[in-house]
Amino acid sequence: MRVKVRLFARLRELGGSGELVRDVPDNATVSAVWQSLVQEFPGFADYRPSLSCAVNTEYAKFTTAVADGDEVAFMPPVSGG
Amino acid sequence: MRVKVRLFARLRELGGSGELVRDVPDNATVSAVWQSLVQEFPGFADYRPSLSCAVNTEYAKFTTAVADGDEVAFMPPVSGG
Amino acid sequence: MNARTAVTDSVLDAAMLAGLVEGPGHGAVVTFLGLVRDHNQGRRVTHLVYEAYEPLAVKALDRIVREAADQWPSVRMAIHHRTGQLAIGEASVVIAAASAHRADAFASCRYAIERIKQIVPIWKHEFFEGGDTWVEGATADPDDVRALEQALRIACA
Amino acid sequence: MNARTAVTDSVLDAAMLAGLVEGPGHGAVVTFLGLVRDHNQGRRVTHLVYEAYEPLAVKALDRIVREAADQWPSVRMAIHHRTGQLAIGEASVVIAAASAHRADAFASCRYAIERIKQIVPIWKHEFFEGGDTWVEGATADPDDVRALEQALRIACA
Repeated sequence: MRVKVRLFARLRELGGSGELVRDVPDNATVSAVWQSLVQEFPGFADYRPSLSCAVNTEYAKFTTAVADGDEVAFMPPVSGG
Repeated sequence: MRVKVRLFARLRELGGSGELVRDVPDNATVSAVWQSLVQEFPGFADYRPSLSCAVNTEYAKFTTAVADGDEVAFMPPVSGG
Repeated sequence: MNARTAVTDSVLDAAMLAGLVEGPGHGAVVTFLGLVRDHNQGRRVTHLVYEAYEPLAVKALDRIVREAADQWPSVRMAIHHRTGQLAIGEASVVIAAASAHRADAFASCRYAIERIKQIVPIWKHEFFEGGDTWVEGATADPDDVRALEQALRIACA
Repeated sequence: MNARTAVTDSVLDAAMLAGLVEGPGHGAVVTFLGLVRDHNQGRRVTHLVYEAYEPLAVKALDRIVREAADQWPSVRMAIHHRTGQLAIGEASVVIAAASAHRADAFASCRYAIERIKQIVPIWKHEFFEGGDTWVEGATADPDDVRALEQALRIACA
């Protein structure tokens, strides 16, 4: 199945784009999507402890399952305000 | 000697005017000015415990001496804001 | 009317006051507006009239600005207080406090409104359905250290 | 742009936000503006660029407005956050909180800015003399009860 990946801030720069489309195994979790990105972009690994994630513009957990067509977002620590 | 008396809010209403001119003895204090007003306007007496006073637009004490031409203000509890 | 402190019968302008205090080193501006409420102590308020001893009121506002700067050196503050007749929803007082960091802007702004209610010679005449009353709050005494400390406690709490 | 919450690349307007929340029963409106400072951690800042995950950021702002209403039932709040490039002195965020009494307006406004820094997916890219850096603050987790309690402690302190 295929998911849209959204990346922000420094992660967006490391990944070269704010929107990627990636094929992932059926029944993949957010965590599996992230692991595949870490393989692709080694600089991502450091972010795991401080990372937030969302599925379809709602905050999610790394154990959340993703479905075909989902938008999966990975967010470094926020700094609004 | 002669002083200008300024009254505010409920005191102004009880005194019938916001500005009075009164003759007071030489070397009178703010307290003496007040006492003469209490004789004139019995409704003033209740205000003594909660009253503030000023001489020439600076906060003063009731023991402050007044001089000819001074502006002596008597102020009920404030309620700005 | 671009003095940092003023007592005025004109409509108050919070944005203008914020502009007076903002500087390039400031990361935060907190403003407080006191508005005329349509009710008070169970009465339906129709309007208010504020009366001031204007020269002393301006000096008292200046004093509050100085006290705030002593307590929070990075803070720049402006305060305007309205007089005359005010309708429901109109602003009776505006405070703007700018500082490098937000904690000081919040604390000093809160401090200022507490002090205004303690020491500024301004009186509120409340008109409600069926009557009117002079509101009498605090006995003004700028040198009352306990009042100042109470305002600081509320501000920094 | 008269929604109570928004993420926008337009200039922010505190007076408009105050107008959105004021009502006849409100005696106090507190606004907070976050401004771009000309320095940060010893560096001379030239400008900032804010990036947002906009749909989730708006939901997070809505959540903060709900949390504030839960905590302070008389409070009505609006929050707008800016995105894109901002010059020194421009506002990155504006919060307006109206309530019957001033304590709630101050507390809820302070609470909101703390929560914004905790859970809203917006990122600050700081450009300074000699370089640039992405500021990384808090790991966003709206369900982190300790973070919420910390914001409440700061607000009501």
